[in-house]
Formats: sequence, C-alpha cells, structure tokens
Amino acid sequence: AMILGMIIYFFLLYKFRQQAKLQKVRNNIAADLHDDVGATLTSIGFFGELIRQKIINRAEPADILPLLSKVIDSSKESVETMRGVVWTINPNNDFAKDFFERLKYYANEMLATKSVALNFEIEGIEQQELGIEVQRNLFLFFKEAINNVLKHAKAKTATVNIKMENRKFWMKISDDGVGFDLNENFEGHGLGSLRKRIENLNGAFEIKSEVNVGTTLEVSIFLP
Amino acid sequence: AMILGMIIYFFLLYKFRQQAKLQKVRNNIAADLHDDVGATLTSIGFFGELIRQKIINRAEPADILPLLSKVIDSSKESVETMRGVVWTINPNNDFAKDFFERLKYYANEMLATKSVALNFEIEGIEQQELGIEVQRNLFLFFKEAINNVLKHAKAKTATVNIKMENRKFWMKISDDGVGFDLNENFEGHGLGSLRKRIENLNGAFEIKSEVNVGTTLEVSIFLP
Amino acid sequence: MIRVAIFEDNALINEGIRLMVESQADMLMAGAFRDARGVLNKIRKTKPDVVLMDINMPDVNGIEAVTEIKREFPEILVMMQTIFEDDDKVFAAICGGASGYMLKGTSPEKMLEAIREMTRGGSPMSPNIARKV
Ligand SMILES: Nc1ncnc2c1ncn2[C@@H]1O[C@H](COP(=O)(O)OP(=O)(O)OP(=O)(O)O)[C@@H](O)[C@H]1O
Ligand SMILES: Nc1ncnc2c1ncn2[C@@H]1O[C@H](COP(=O)(O)OP(=O)(O)OP(=O)(O)O)[C@@H](O)[C@H]1O
Ligand SMILES: [K+]
Ligand SMILES: [Mg+2]
Ligand SMILES: [Mg+2]
Ligand SMILES: [Mg+2]
Repeated sequence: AMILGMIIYFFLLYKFRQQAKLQKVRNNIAADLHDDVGATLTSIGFFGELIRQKIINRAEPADILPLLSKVIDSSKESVETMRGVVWTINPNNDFAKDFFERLKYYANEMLATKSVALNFEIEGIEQQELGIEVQRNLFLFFKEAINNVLKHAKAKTATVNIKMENRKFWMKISDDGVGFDLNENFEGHGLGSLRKRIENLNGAFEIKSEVNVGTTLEVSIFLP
Repeated sequence: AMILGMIIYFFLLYKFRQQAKLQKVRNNIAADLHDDVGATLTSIGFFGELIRQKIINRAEPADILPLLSKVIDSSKESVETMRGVVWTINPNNDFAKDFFERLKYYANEMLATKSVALNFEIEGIEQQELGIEVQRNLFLFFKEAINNVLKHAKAKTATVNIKMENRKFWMKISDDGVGFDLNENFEGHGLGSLRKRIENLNGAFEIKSEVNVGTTLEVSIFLP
Repeated sequence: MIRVAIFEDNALINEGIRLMVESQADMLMAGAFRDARGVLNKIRKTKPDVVLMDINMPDVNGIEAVTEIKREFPEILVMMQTIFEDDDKVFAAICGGASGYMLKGTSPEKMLEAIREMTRGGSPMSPNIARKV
C-alpha cells in the first residue's frame, strides 16, 4: 500500500508539473504577442487616423509619407516577428539547424527592405534539439539585434556568426554602421531586453560599439 | 512485477498523451495567429504601398481614404482578434460565463465602429469549464460571423442568442441586413471556415439567408 | 490648454499617441517618456494636467507610478492604458488613484474624448473594464 501511495503521489506531482508547463507555454506566447504584435497593431490605428486627418486637410506628400512608412515598416516587422514566434511554437521545428536557417531567413527578409547586405555563417551545427524556450528567447533576441541595425546603424553590411559545440552555443552579430557611445543614457528598452533574454538562458552577453566603426553583440550559452 | 509493468505502461501512455496535448495547443495557436493576424498584417503592408503610390501621385482624398479605412479597420479587427485569442490562451479564463461575456465585448467593440446595434442574450449559463479548444474554435467562429455582418450585411442590428443546458450549447447569430443567395458561388473562405470550426467540435451548423431580410447562423454542440 | 504627459515603453505607441495629442488644438504635449523611472521629477519638469500611463513598463510599472504621482500631486488626472484587461491590475490602478482606464487600440477619437472627459470630472473606462468595477 505504501508503494501504491508513492506511485500515486509521484503521478500527481508529475501531472501537476505537466499542467504548470502547459500554462507557462500559454502565458509566454501571450506575453510575446502582447508586447510585439499587439503594440504594432495598436499604433497602426493611431498613425492611420493621423494620416487620414492629413489627407483630408490636403497636406503635402512629404508631410504624410514618413508616417505611412512607419505603418508599412512596422507591419512588415510584425509579420516577420509573428511568423518567427509561430515557427518556434510549431513542434516540428525544434531542431538547431532548422532554427538557425530560420534566423537567417528572418535577417534576409528584414535587411533586404533597407538594402543592407547579410553575411551569415553557421559552424558545427547538427540536428540537436533546442526546445521552445531557448528558441523563443533566441529568436526575440536576434530580432531586436537586427532591428537595431536597421533602425540605427546605417550599415552597409550585417554579419552573423553562429557556432555550436556539443551544447555550447555562440553567436556574434555585427555591423559596419555608425556605432554609438555605450556610456550614454538611452531611453530605449531594446538593449535591456537583450540582456534579460540571455540572462533567462543563463548565458553571457557583451556589447561593443565604436563610433563610425560599428557595433558587435556577442552571446554564449551552455544549453540545458 | 506485472503490476509494476502495467503502472509504468500507463504512466508512459499518460505522459505521451500529455505531450501530444501540449503540442496540439502549440499547433493550434500557431495556426490561428498565422492565418488571421498574419494575413491582416500582410494586407496592411500591401494597402500601405498602394496608398503610398497614390499620395506620391497626388491622388484625390476621395481616392485614398477608402484604402486607408481598410488599413485602420483591419488593424482594429486584428487587435481584437489577438486580444480574444490571447484571452482564451490565459489559463484564468476557462469558464463559460466569462467566455460569453468576452464574446459580447468583442461584438460590442467591433459593431460600434460601424454603428450596428447589438442584442445579446445569454440563458442558463453557470460557471462550467469550456476548455481552450472549445473556446478557441467558438471565438474564431464568432469573430468571422460578426465580421461578415460588418463587411457584407449593411445591417441596423445584430442579434446573438446563446443558451446552455448541461453540456448542450446553442448559439444563433442573426442580422437584419441585405442577405445573400446561398446558391451562388462565393470566393470567400469565411463560411467554409465556420463550417470547419463547428465540425472540429462535432457540432451542427446551419446558415439561412434571404435577400433584403437578413442572415442567420445557427450552431449546436454537445460539449465534451 | 490641456497639458498631457505620456508614459509608454513601446516606441511606436509612444510616438503615435504623441503625434495624435500634438495635432489637437486644445492639447499640449508636455512630455513623452518611455519609462517611469524618477516619475516625480518628470512630472515636476513637465507639469501635466493629464497623464496617460501604460501599465506594463520595465523597472517601474504604471501602478507604482500612478500611486506615487497621486500621493504627491493629487490634482493630476491619470488615465491608465493597457492592451489586455486584467482584473487585478484594474483594481490596483484604481486604488492607486487612476481616474480613467482605457484599452489600447481604442480609437484615437475615443481616447481624445476620454482625455477631455477626465478634465470635466468624468472617469472614462473601456466598457469591458467598467464591467469589472
Ligand atoms: N547597431 C546599432 N548601431 C548604432 N546604434 C545603435 C545600435 N544598436 C543600438 N544603438 C543605439 O543604442 C540606443 C539604444 O538601443 P535600444 O535598442 O535599447 O533602444 P531603441 O532601439 O532606440 O528603442 P527600442 O529598442 O526600445 O524600440 C539606440 O537608440 C541607438 O542610439
Ligand atoms: N451576414 C451577411 N450578410 C450579407 N451577406 C453575407 C453575410 N455573410 C456572408 N455574406 C455573403 O457571403 C459571401 C461569402 O462569405 P465568406 O465569409 O465566405 O467570404 P468573405 O467574407 O467575402 O471573405 P473572407 O471571409 O474569406 O474574408 C460574402 O462575400 C457575402 O457576399
Ligand atoms: K497641440
Ligand atoms: Mg532597439
Ligand atoms: Mg467573411
Ligand atoms: Mg508597455
């Protein structure tokens, strides 16, 4: 009877853990979409109304087009973010090699819109599993890094290097753009979120930037 | 030993089922968002480009504004769809009564944009659980029905009746709009997706429509 | 003139609201901030009549910020903004002294109307939130 009791106990514990895991997946998906796609869609409403007012008032094209570009660019960014998040959710897509190809595809799609060239090098990746949590954090990290290049760097070329040895993962994302002074205080939240995503994965993260030379992000993680 | 073997067997079976369930949730959320919000964001980019061309060519406001309205309306629709899907994902929101209130809220938000009045009646609903699958399919069904009223019906009023008796669920969505001929061939995918969502839930579904009188959708489902 | 300040971490929404307020004849954009660190200093510097406050922000969230603002400047009107309705947060914000509570994605016209309504002593709420309180 004691053995039976223990078995039931462990079974219930296991069941509880599985449910907690399911809820966590549900919550995280919600949070990602909330932050990103929801915000873009919301702001499209605001920009759209402003554009409407300007068109009604027969404003000059030069006065309207920048607003319209914001809408178009951010809808493009959101489509690709959503595609990426959804890709990581799909259980058929849990392998490292496919995932890094997915990152490359994302970078290509985004950088092409502003004619930034892409060098993308992958080394030593086999078909090992990454898991949804690692993929989600890495994808959203990568996305923010690429979008910073697009928004701030004025770069000709972006270079991505990814290496994996057993469960050690290493990634470098660099650009040849305008760079920035790391000691300044910024109002943005991107760099903070980069740091947090890598902390979530117990990894190490470093930013280097030199004005007129470019910016480099370096990440290394021991995967679970 | 045989008993132990059986216990292990059932445990593994259970574990496998739980994983399959987790994967199914992942897949379905992915599919919904991809189809719906993704399509909207893509079309926003597309319409945005059209608008840009028209502004550059200094087209008349009357020529641009309808396109802009499309962008604004569909961003609104998508925000609400995402909110709804995310609501159903949230593990705190698994109960019937809250869910139907959520549907009412969605209908209110959407119909108000085009000044369509809403009658919404709920009967016999207690705090029973619906589960994420039922909620997801029903929410997306409801959403398509309401959006068809908005897009096609030119209705003054939309009426929603929901009844539940034990696990039997019944819903009627009707409008007093222009109606349409059910024998014609339509290019849209909405009515097909309505049918499929109810099939997923093993329910029954009927459309009635009469030109110049209005359209009625009726659904009944035995919930698991 | 209604002096308006925004606290909103998302860059795009922040800019959208800012531009919308700037385009109104009866409103003046006093300050647009992407976080609520040092919120009281930001308020002292910009002297708003109305504050639009996002709930989810890094470091200092909107609930903490509204509580601080109302303690120091009870006359300032604060409207909370959130993408998703969340019972606990609605209550916490109202306890903290928020006068209004709108869902983001509410149309710009309704948002502007809600700002004006607050200055007339009203407490505008999105319908689904009003139901909860
Ligand atoms: N690749 C880069 N090249 C040049 N400058 C950069 C680069 N990445 C970041 N910066 C600078 O660092 C600042 C902070 O970046 P961060 O991502 O934190 O904020 P943001 O991009 O301005 O806003 P957010 O990411 O919150 O939308 C930027 O405003 C920019 O000045
Ligand atoms: N409530 C309604 N009132 C009037 N006509 C309707 C209504 N619902 C559907 N229809 C007609 O039926 C057609 C098919 O609807 P369906 O939802 O399948 O496609 P759609 O709405 O045109 O496109 P989609 O849903 O794929 O975006 C519509 O084009 C419209 O002519
Ligand atoms: K102004
Ligand atoms: Mg950034
Ligand atoms: Mg349709
Ligand atoms: Mg926020």
